[in-house]
This record gives sequence, structure tokens and C-alpha cells, in this order.
Amino acid sequence: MAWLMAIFQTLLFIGLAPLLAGWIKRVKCRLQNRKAPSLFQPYRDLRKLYRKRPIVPHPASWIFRAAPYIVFASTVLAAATVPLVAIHLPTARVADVIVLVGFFALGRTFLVLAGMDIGTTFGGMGSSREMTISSLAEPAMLMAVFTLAMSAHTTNLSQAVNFVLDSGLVLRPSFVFAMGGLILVAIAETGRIPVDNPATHLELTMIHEAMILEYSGRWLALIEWASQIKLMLYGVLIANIFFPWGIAETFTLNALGMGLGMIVLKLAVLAVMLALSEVLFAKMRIFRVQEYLSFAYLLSVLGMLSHIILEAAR
Amino acid sequence: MGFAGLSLYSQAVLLFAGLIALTSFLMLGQSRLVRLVLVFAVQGMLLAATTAMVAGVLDFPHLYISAGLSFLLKGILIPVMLHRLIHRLGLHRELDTIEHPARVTMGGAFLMVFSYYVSLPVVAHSPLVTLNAIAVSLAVVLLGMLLMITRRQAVAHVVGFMSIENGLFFAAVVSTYGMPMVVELGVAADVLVAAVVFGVFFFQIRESIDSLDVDRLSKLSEADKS
Amino acid sequence: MALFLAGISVLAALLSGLAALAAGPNGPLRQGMPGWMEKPLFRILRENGRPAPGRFSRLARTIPFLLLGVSGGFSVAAGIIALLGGTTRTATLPLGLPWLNWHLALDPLAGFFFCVLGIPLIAASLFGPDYVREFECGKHTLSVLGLFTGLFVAGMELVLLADDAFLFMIAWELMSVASYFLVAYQHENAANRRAAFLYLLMAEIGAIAIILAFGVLAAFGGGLIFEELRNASPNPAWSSIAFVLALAGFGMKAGLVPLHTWLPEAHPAAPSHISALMSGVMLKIAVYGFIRFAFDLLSSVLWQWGVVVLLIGSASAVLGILYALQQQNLKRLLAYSSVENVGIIFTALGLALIFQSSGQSQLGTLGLVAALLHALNHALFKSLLFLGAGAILHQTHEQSLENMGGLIHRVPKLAALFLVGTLSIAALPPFNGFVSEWLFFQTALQAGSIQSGILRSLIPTASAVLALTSALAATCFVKVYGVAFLGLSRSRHIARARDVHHPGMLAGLALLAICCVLFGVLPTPLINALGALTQSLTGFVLPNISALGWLWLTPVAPEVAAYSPALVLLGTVAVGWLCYYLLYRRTGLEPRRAEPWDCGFGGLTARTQYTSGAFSMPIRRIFEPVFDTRETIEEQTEGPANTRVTKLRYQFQVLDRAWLVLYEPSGRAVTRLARWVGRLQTGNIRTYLGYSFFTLIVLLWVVS
Amino acid sequence: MIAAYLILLIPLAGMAILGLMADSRRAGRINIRCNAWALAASIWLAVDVLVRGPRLSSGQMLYIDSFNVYLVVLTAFVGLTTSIFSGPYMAHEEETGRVNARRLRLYHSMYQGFMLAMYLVLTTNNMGVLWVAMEGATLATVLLVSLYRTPESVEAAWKYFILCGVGIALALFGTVLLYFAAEQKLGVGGNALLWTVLHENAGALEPTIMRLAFVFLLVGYGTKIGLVPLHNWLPDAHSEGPTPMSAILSGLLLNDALYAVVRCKMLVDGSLGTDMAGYLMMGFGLLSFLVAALFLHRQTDIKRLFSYSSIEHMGLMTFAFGVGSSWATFAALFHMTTHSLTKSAIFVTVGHAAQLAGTQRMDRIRGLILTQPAIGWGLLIGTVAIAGFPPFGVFASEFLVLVATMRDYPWLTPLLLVGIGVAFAGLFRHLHPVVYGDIPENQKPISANLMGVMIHLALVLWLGLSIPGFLGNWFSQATQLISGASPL
Repeated sequence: MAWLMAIFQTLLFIGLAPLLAGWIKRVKCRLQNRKAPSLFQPYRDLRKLYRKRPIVPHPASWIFRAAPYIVFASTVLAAATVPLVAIHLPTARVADVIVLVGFFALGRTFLVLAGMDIGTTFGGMGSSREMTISSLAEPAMLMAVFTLAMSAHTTNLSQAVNFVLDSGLVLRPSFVFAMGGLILVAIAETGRIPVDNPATHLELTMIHEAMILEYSGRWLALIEWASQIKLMLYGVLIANIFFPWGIAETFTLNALGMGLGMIVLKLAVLAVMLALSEVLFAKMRIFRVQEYLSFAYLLSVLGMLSHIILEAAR
Repeated sequence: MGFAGLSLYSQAVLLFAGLIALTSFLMLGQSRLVRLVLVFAVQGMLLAATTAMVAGVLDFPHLYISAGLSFLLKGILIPVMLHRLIHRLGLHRELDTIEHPARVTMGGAFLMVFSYYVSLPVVAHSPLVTLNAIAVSLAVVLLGMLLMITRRQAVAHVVGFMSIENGLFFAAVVSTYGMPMVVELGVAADVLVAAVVFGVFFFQIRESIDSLDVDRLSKLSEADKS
Repeated sequence: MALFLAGISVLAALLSGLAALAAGPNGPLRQGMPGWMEKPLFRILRENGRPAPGRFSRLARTIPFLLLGVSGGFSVAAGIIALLGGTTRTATLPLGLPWLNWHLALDPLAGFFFCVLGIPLIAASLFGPDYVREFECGKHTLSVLGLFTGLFVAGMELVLLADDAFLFMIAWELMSVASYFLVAYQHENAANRRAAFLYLLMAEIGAIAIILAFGVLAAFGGGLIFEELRNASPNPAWSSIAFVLALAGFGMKAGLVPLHTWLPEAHPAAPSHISALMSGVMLKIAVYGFIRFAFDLLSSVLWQWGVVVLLIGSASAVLGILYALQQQNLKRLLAYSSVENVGIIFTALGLALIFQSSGQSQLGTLGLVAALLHALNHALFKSLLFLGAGAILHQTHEQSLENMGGLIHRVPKLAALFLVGTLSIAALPPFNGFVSEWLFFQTALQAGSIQSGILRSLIPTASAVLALTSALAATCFVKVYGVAFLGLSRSRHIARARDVHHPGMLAGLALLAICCVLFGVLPTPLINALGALTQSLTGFVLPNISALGWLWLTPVAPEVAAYSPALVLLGTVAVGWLCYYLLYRRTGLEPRRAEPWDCGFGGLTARTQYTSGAFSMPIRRIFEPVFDTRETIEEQTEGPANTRVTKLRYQFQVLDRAWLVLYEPSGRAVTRLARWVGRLQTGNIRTYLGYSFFTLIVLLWVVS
Repeated sequence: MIAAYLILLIPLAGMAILGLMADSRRAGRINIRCNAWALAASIWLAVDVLVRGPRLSSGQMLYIDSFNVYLVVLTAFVGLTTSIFSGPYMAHEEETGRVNARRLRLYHSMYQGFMLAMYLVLTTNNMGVLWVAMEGATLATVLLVSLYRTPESVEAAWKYFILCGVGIALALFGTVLLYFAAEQKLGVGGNALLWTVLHENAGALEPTIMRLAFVFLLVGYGTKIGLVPLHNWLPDAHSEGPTPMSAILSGLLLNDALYAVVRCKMLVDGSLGTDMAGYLMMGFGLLSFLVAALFLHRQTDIKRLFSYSSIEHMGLMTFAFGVGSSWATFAALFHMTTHSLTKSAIFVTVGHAAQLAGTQRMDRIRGLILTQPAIGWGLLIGTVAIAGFPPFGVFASEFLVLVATMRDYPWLTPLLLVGIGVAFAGLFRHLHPVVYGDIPENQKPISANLMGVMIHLALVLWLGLSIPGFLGNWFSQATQLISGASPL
């Protein structure tokens, strides 16, 4: 039952991810007074890509071909460990939050290798920038989740969410810091403004797009889909860790329905906030990103220290 | 008891001691090599005389031998040899003037006092004579070193070296009535050989730096060449 | 039994050295070999007739490595037996000082490190024979290489076996000296000579520090046998002195910042299979020494020590990887990353010390296990990478990343094996590097259970640094793999490189790669095997390491943290295959080959792709103050008013700050002091007489 | 005791014969033969002592105990190997015209003279005779230092002569004082200078006088040991004389001077009951150790380099004897053996290297290993051994010294650490370019007989791995004798 639940939830994750992307795009268009595409446009895109015959550039090796599958797989596994509508998932025991970060790293690594596999300037540029950013973002994220883990005395996400639920409404200063750090990291890792702009193909500003420039057809579809899942995953993390209320603690139908409704609601709200910020802010220069990320890193470490000093003090 | 209270023997010993110290001082102040050697010869003879006297008064027959040895070696042989060398090397006109002679003599006096101070602890366990003897011989040894330090002539170094030996012998004779015979002979042999070797070296040095000025023997040093 | 096997392995190592000597161009094995044993021997070695006296037969190459392999095998066996048996065997040899014979002992700790030593040794001995072939025509005789390799290995094994300070130091120094000769093996280029000199100097100073550390304990314990040292109970001040000395000595060997500078010089200078042993194994021997001293010999532990180790360790970790990122020479890069990994190990040890001193024995044990596990893992993947670098060197005679590229098309098998090493060292699940880092984080997360607030806030900071380190490590090795193996080849001889078709080489690499995956996927049995070890060191066994069964890894408690690498691997493969099946098999759309997008400037060249220096440039910018960067730009301009740039030459080098702050000043100080002392010896004999005179005066005045 | 007399008679006869022998080749062979016989006699003596314990000759003139018996054997052995080496070496020198037959005759006979002096120093029971023999050693070697008659060599010989002469004279003064102190108790007579007698009633000797005496003896014999600041003659004499002489000076003379000092120290300790002598020796030893280590960095001449390393090691031994605990004393005794073996071997290789390159300037000697592997490796291994790396014997003694110092005077260990580090760097920074690197064009392999070097290094290796039982017993008894405590 539990395993079934986990698999079902994972599938839900995979299925809902494009929807979220579509929603964000829609809200953004509205805010920019543009005519919005339909909510389901991402699905259509994926289907179109899936139908197309992929093109392999000449210098590419097997890494180029294998990368999309590994990226997608690692993202899906990451999604499997995060409680979406319910907690007490068996998958959370297979991989805890540190492994979650590890999954992201794995996917990123292969994406970067694929970017360098062709030997174009863009590939190298994107890969270099991606690794630079992630090498600052990853520790920030680790610190943020460690704050949670230390106050919950576990790195098991289900357990952690459970702990937050049980402890009820506790105003933890550390969580404020951690959430700030996590949000900043999420923006950076999912390649949104102001760190990267998924919509642009202007050579010198690309990061994520520069790496996948050579991809086409089903591989591009997989990568796009994976990044949508990743975006949603971060949203779910923020939503369920810091505002877990409403998530199903038992596998009864109405609890699950309740959980589903709640998470959709939370994600919608988060998406609106994200769209707002993207509309309000402009993309920054690549060498200002470090300041942004080191701020995120600082926030998370501060969160941890504030937990150590203010909360766990005996 | 005062000096007058001492036995005649002791007085004589002390007299000789004073004389030998005096000769050391003379050598220290002497700038002509020839006279330096001369004074050295006198010192040697004084030493021999002391030895003989000790031998006679306290009758240590074996001391006669050492007296004869030192008379022959220090009084006659080595001075004559040195004298010859000086003439053959044409150094008899040469002046080996020392800078600040006054300071050097002052230093000598200080050494005298110092050697008394050093040998004071010995006084408790031995007659006054020995104390003075040891003090004087120590002074002579130190004066000999001082002589070597202040002089630039190789010959002067030899003389200083030999006068150190004189000091030793004086101590040996007066305080311990001579060393065992083996040692005496060995030391004498060493001194003799040393004298010969010195002779050899004079010529070697001469042919390498055509003078006997040891200050010019300073090729081998660790200080920066530049 | 175990001790006996270990002894055999030591003997085998020594024998291999002697065999190499004997098989030299004019050694007995080559000259005075009777015909009846010559024929079959050569037939076995598929060699027709006696080779020309100058050259080396396959005999000279094979036999020593064969014996080395035997030694490795026996040491693994001995290690496993000692580790599982959990008892300590001791023996004494009638060697050494009259009142202090050589004491040997093999306890679980030594057994574990025997395993750490054995696996890379086997791999190296598989790898070696084909690798050293290129040396046999060189001007340096193979027998020297073989002899000192044997001595080197024997020294390391003896260090593990030693049970008294004297033998320990003899073996330790033997290890250093032999490896010094190996570093200086190709001494015709001055860099290697300089590296060897620096290496031996540091080894000497470090060894003296260790001797003094032993001396402190011996002064209190009254003897030099480890048992007596254990019974020594010095007061905190003295034991702190001993600890600091030991940390300096072992840390110098292990390459902790700021005593690490010899390491990136020396390790690349040696032949690659030696670099693998030095980086993969010798540093672990230093770690062993530290563990032996701090956890076993020292009776009591203070928390300040843990703090010191923690700080130094994390500093080494982050600085090491930052410097590694900036290297263009592959072997230098690997050496710097060894500094990083040793830093990680010592950080874990620092955690263990802190927890130990604050009474949290279980957590201390956890930290210790993390350190040991990382030691093993690093031994595996670093040897793999060094041997891989050696294979590249052997195929292409190229060390600089700037000239590589596209090797995955030239040497596919090597590329695949190297990828495993890359992923492991980048600490990605489900490979082994990740497991030990995961354990480290699990340990660090328990900081809340410590009383003192300083420590509670210190440990998270350290773990933050470590998180940064692991992210940077991923960057670094992605760069290595991407620049060396992917893209277009940047130089002609790389483009013409031939594939590796030496079964031995590939076998050696494959062995290590398999171990990397195996220990990554099934760490739990391994950690369970460490029970006897931790029992003997900390008096504690991790209780519920496999509470959920052997598939799961639950260091503290199932509900606190669990990780099942096997299932992770399974899931990844399953999902990946599923996508592949759905997307490829169903549609059956064959991909089409085409030119990549080149912005319309017809044709991509290797010159347009990112170089390794360019790849790490952002990091260099971000961490500017850490590096001492020298950048030079020469440009030739011509045309009216020199506006048109015809030739542009840009070069930069990144130097180690430790040189400027530590080494050059001390060197200058010694020279200045020597000059000053030199003035004393004026060469004037009267001055000399003056010295004697005044010495005499002063002494007389002193005594009377 | 016949053996003891034989040991003295053989070199005496050798000196006489070789003094008359014109043919240098045969002289060389006879030189070797004399040393071989002396070695045989010394081994006989060693066995004798091993079987029947310390021996006092009938006239009480000679005394062999466990302290000096192994030194006698060592002296004979090093003398033999060095003479074997000096055959081809001197032949080469004669071919290159640096020496003529007359000087060769002098050389050979003085070689035996020096050996005689060494044996006498070791075996005699009489402090006076010891002094005489020490002076005799100076006289025997001083003319060998200036054998080449170059200005430098003459200068070196002169300094050697004057400085050692003065030093020795001071030692004689010390001996006189010793005699004086003894006479107070034992009365006038020949046997008041016999070491055995003195040692028996050392407690009764007058401390104040003994204190003075020791100062003189230390300064005197210390000059010969080469203790800073009395060392200035040593590098000159070593670097300018013929290499075999440097080998025996470094390997034997310094040892024996140290032996004399230690004998005196035993008397003084017995009489004073304080550590005054120990402190003095520690101070001198440490000073020499550090200063010599610094001097190593400034060398350009390869023989000077290793003579400074001799000073450094002598300083270490003196320091160890000064520390005086059983471990330290044992280490010092052991170090005397290993150092003289290793250092003489090094000087032999250095001599060959210098001949091979035609100069002693290190910046002209290059790439020895590729030029002539035997010499290159010999020099390298020897230096590694002397730098105190296991499994060579020097390591064991340095290890023990460090541990013992940490036990008794821990605050001195930083100095030792720095000193060893600096000395090591000084040795190897010069050695590396000499042995490693490519072959310069002007170097040609020469005919060299390195068997002696191999034997020496093999012995040092063996001692480093395990000390044979009888030797260990001798060391332990000597330690018992000197430090009053047994290491076992």
C-alpha cells in the first residue's frame, strides 16, 4: 500500500510538473499584459518534441545520448523521496534529504558533461557557469535542509515534515533564515530570473540553455520535463517543509484529497510569487550571481547557527 | 706567616716564578724577532734552573734528566734553530710591531690577576708555593696564547707556543715534581719533532706566500668572498 | 595466522625489490641463469632467447610485479582475517636494539589498513608491467625502480605491523626514503629533483616530530613498546605537546595545509603507478599513524585537540580542492585533490575526537567510521584516477589538460573506467565517495547533543565548509572529465592516440572501478566488519547500523536517517530504462548525425572550445584572495597606430600561497643566518687563536 | 695481552720499513698488509677481551676494556679499508703529478705513524701517554695535510698545526693538574696518572682542581674533536689533504679525541659528583651541532661539506655523552661506530668523485649516477645513511638521542629538531645536483675500487637492523661504565 502510494505520488509529481510550468507562464503573461498560452501548452510541447527525430552532432559520444535518461531518472527519484500529498512514504527511507541533493548533483553532472561533449563554445560556457553556480548553491541548500534536519533530529524528509506538523505552530527564527536561503537557491538552481532566464537564447547570458543547445527531439523533451519536475520539486520542498499543514498523514481517501488540494493551492501561490518576482527583477550579470549565492549561503548558515544558539540552547 | 717566614726553597721557587712571568711579559712587549728568541732562551734556561733546583733540594733524581732535557731543548737547541732560521729567512731586520702595546701589556696584567683568581680554590689544599706556582704557570700559558694572538710573524707564533710549553713544565715541576718519566720523555720527543716540523713549515709557507706573515694565510674562510 | 600472512606479504615485497635488482641488465638472474631454467622461463614469458644485455627482458618487468601482486593479495587476506577475527596477534623478531627487539602486532585497525593497502597494490601490480615498458629503453635502469618500489611497499606494510616506536620509525623512514628515490627516479629534469629534495626534507622534519612525540610518551611510559606507551599517563600539557607533535608529523606526511606543498610537487614526479600508491596508500598510512597515536596510544583525549584537527582538516579540504581546480597538469590536479580528501578524513577524525572527549562515544565511533570509510574510498578512486592518468600518459605522453580532449573516442574503455573514478570522487550517489560524505554529514548533524555551545556552533560551520568542498570537488572533476575526454581533441598527438590494448592495465583499472561501485552500493557489510575495530579503539560498536537489513545504511537510528544505495541504483536504472524503452523502442526514431550549431562561422575548431583554464576561471574570480595568480598578456599589434592585434599570447599561473608565507621566508632565514655565522670563520689564524683563548677564559671564569 | 703489544708493534715496524721504502707501489701494498695484520691482531685482542673480560697489561701500561676494545677493532678496520682505497687513489695522484715518490714515501710511513698514534691513544692506560700519542697523531698528519704543497694546503696545515698544538698544550696542562690532584692522594709516583688507578679512587680526587683540569682537557681535546668554536682547523685540514687522510682523520682521529674526553669525564664525574662536565659537553655539542649545520649551507667544496658534517655529528655525540643517561650514552657509543664507518666510506667515494671530475668544486661535479653508477649510488646511499635514515645504523643512535633528550632535557629538543632539519637540507641541496642529472661532457669514468665502501655501508646497514650480541654487550658494559646505568 505504502509503496503503491509512493509510486502514485511520484507519477502525480511527473504529471503535474508541466502544469505548474504552464501556470507560471500564464501568470507571467498576465502580469506583462501579454496574451497567455493555454495552461496545457507545456504538454503539447513535450508531445511535439517526443514525435520529432532527434539530431546528434558529430563530435558527440555516448554520454550525450545517455545524459537525458540519467538526468530524468535522477530527477524522478528525487521527486519520489519528497512528500507531495502524504508523508510516511517508504521511499523517504531509501534516500534522505542529503541523497536528494546528491540526486540533483548527479543529474547536473551529466547535463554538464553532455554540454561539454560536443565541444562548442556554448557548451563549455554553460557548463562552466552551471558548475560555478551550483558549487555555491549546493552547499547553501545543504545548510538550509540541515537546519531543518537538526531541529527535527532527522534527515528523513517524511519524518521532518511529520515533526513540523506535530510541533504545531512554532515560530523558529532558524526556519525563516533557512526558507530565505532555500528560496534563493531554488531560484538559482531552476534557472529563473535573476540568475538565469529560461526564455532567452541570447548567447552570452545563457546558462542552462547553453548546455542543452544541441539537444533535440525526445532528449530535449526529457530534459525540459526534468527541469519542470525540478522546479516543482523545489516548490514542494518549500511548501511542505515550512508550511506542511494539510498534508495527508494517513492514506485515507479524503485525507489524500485534502493533501492534494492543499499542495496545489500552495504551489499556485508560490508560482504567483515567483512570476511576480520575475516580472519585477531583471537578470543580473554572471559575476554578480556569486554575491547573490553567497548571500543565500550566508542565510542558510545563519539559520543553522541561530538554531544552534537560540533554539537548542540548554 | 709572611713571605720571610717561608723556607728558602719556597722563596727561591717564587723568585723563579716571578722571573719566568717577567720573561713572558718581556716577550709580549718585544717587537724584534731576534730579541724575542733571546728572551725565550732565557725563559727556557730559567725553567731548567728551577727544575734542577727542585731536583737538588727535594732530591728527585729523575728531575735532573728533565732539567737537562729542557735546558738542551728549550735553552739551546730550539732558540739556536729559530735564530738560524730567522737569519736564513732574512727576518732579523724585520719588526713585528703590535698595535696598542699598552693595551696588550694591560691585558697581560689582567691575565696575571685572573690566573690567581682562578687558582685560588686550590689554595685550601696545598702549600702557598704550589698555589703561586700554578697561578704563575697558568699566567705564562695564557700570556703565551696572548702573544700568539697579537703577533703576525710565524716565528713569533712558534715562540709563543714553546713558551706555553714552558709554562706547563714549570707547573709540572713545581707542583707535581715532574711527570712520570715516560711522559717526560714523550713530551720532550714531541717538542723536538714539533720544532723540526715548524722549521719545515717556515720554508713551505715562505715558498707559498713568500713571507711569514700569517695574516696573509687567509684563503680558506667561510666569510663572503665578495 | 593473519600475522603470518602479513609477514609473507612483507617478504614478498622485499623479494620483488631484490628480484628487480637481480633481473637488472647485469644482475645474476640475467647473467648466471642456468640453461635448463632459462628455456622454460622464457617460454612462459613468450620471449625468444636472451635479450640484448642493455635492454630489459619481460622477466625484469614481470617477476617483481608478480611478487608485488602476491604481496598485495596476502596483505588483503591478512587484513580481512585480522579485521573479522578482531583479536590482536603479536610477535617479536630478534632484530633492533639489544634491549628492544622488533615487536610486531596485527590488530583490526592495522588489518583494515592492510586492506586499504592491498587492493590498490594489486591493481598497481596488474597495471605496472605494461606501463613500465616505456622506461626500459630509458637511461634509468628498471631495477632501481623495482628495488625501491619493493622497499617502499615493504616499508608501508611494516609501519602497519610495528608494535614499538623504534620499528615504527624505521619502517616509516624506510617508506619515506624509498618513495624519495622513486620520486627522483626520472631525475634528469630539475623539477623532479627539486620535488624530491623538498619531499625528503619535509619527511625528515616530520619524522623527527613523530619521534619526539613518541619520546614524550616514552618519557612517561618508561619504554618504547606500544604497550608501555599506552600505559603512559602524561599530564594534559605534556600529552597536548605529544599530540601537537604527532599531528605535525603525520599531518606533514598526509599533506595537511599548510604543510602540504611537497605533495603536489612529489606525487606527479613519480611514475604513475607509484603516484597511485603514494597518493592512494601512503597518505592513508599517515592517517593510520595519526589514528594509532591519537585514539590508541594517547590515554586521554581533550576536546581542544578535536577542534584543532577539525579546523586544519576543513582548511585543507577547501584549499586543496580550490587549488586542484586551478591546475592544468592532470597529475598535479589529482595530487591537490588528495590534499582535499585527506582534509575531509581529518575533519571526520576531528569530529570523532570532539565527540569522544565530550563523552558521546557512539557518535565518536560514527565519525571514526566515516573517516576510515573515506580513507578506503579515497584509496580506491584516487588510485584509479592516477592509474588512469598514467594510462593516458602511456598512450599519449601528455599530462596537460590544455592539450587533451576527445579522448573518449580514442580510448573508450579507459574513458568508461575513468568516468567511474570521476563520479566516485565527485561524491555522487550511488558511488562510494558519496557514502563516506553522507556518513560525515550524519555525524555532523548530531552536533546538537554536545554540551558546549562553541562546539555546537563550530561543527555545523565545519560541515558547511565540507559541503562547499564537495560541491567544488564535483566541479573540479567534471572539468577534468569534460576537458580531457569530451569535446574535440586539442592537439594532434591526442587526436592520434591509440586505444589501450594492454589487458593488464585495463584489469588493474577495472578492479578498482569494480571496488568503487561495490563499496558504493553495498557499504553496510563493510561497516559491519569494522565492529571489532571500533570496539578495540573506542570501546563501542555501532548498534543499529543495519537495523533495516543489509540493504539499508542507518548510522544512528532508522527514523533518524536511512540510505539504501542499492535501491537507489535500482531505481535509477529502472526509471532510465523505462524512459529509454518508452521513448526509443516505441517510436523507433533513429537519431540523425549533423554538424553542431556554430553560429554560422563554418566549422568548429578545437580552438573555439572552452579550455580547462577558462572552465575554472569563474571560481578563480570568486575565490580571488586564496590564489596568488600571475597573469601575463603579450600582444603584437601592427597597422596604422598599432590598432590591429595580430598575435595575442595570454598565460597565467596559479601559485600556492603557502610558498610565500611559509617556505620562502624560512629558506631565506636559514641562508641569512648561515651567512652571518660564516663571518665567524674569517680564515685568519689569530682570530681562531682568539676564539680558543676566550673560550678558555670564559670556561675558567665559569667553573671557578 | 700479546695482541695489544702486537697492535702497537706492527705499525711501528711498518712506519720504519715504509720510511725506507722507495718503490711507492710496493709501499702501498705493504701498507695494506700492515693494516691487515693489525686488524688480525686487534680481532685476536677483541676475542681475548670477549673471553676474559677487561685486561690490564703487566706493566699497567696498557688497559683494554669494553669501552676501547671495539674502538681498536674499528680503527684497525677503517685503517685497512682506507689503505686499500689509498692504493689506486695515490697511484692516480702520482700519475697526475700532484705528488712525487718522496712525498709518497712520507705519506705511507706517516700513515702507519698515525695508526700507531691512534692505537696508542686507545690502548694506553696512562693519561700522560695518551696525551703524547694525541700530539703524535697531530705531528704525523700535519705534514700529510700539506702533501700537495699548494698554498691552500700549506695554509691548512699551518692552521692545523698551530691550533691543535696550542689546544693539545692546554690538554697537557690539564693533565698536569690531574696529576697534581692525584698526587695529593696517591702520593708521588709513576702510577698516579694510570687511568685504572685514577678511576678507582676518583671519588677521593680534589674537586676544585679536577674542575680546572677538566676545563683544560675539554678545551684541549675538544680542539681535536672539532667542537665549535675550536673547530676552525678541521674543514681546512680535511679539504686540503689527500682524501684517504681525510677519511681516517674524520673516521678515527675525531673519535679518539672524543674517547679521551669521555675518559676524563668519567674521572671528573667520579670526583665532582655533579653534572658540571655533562653540562659543558652538552653546551659545546649543541653549539657545534647547530653551527656546523648552518655552515653546511655555504659550502662549495665537496670535501669541506662532509668535514662540516663530521663536526655536526661529533657535536651530536658530545651532546649525547653530556646528556649522560644510559640511552644517550649507548646512542653516542653506537654513533661513534656508525659515523666513522659511514663517513670514511663517504670520503672514499668523494675522493673518487673528485678525481672523476678533476676538481673538488661541487658546481663542476655533475650527474655522477649516470657517469659512474657505482660512485654515484655509493655517495648517495652514504649520504642518506649519514643523514640518519633507516635502516642504516646512524638512525638508531639519532632516534635514541632524540628520545633520551626528550626524556631528560625536553626544552632542548626544538634545537635538535631545527638542527637536524637544517643540516639535512644543507647536505642534500648540494648533493642533489652532484649525483643526479645528465652527464657533463668533461667527465669520464675512472677505475675505482669501491669494495670497501660497499663493505662499510653493508656493515652500517647490518648494525642498523640488528646489533650483534657481543657488540651489544660491549656497548652496554661501556654504557654501564660511563653513565653508571645499564640500558638493558
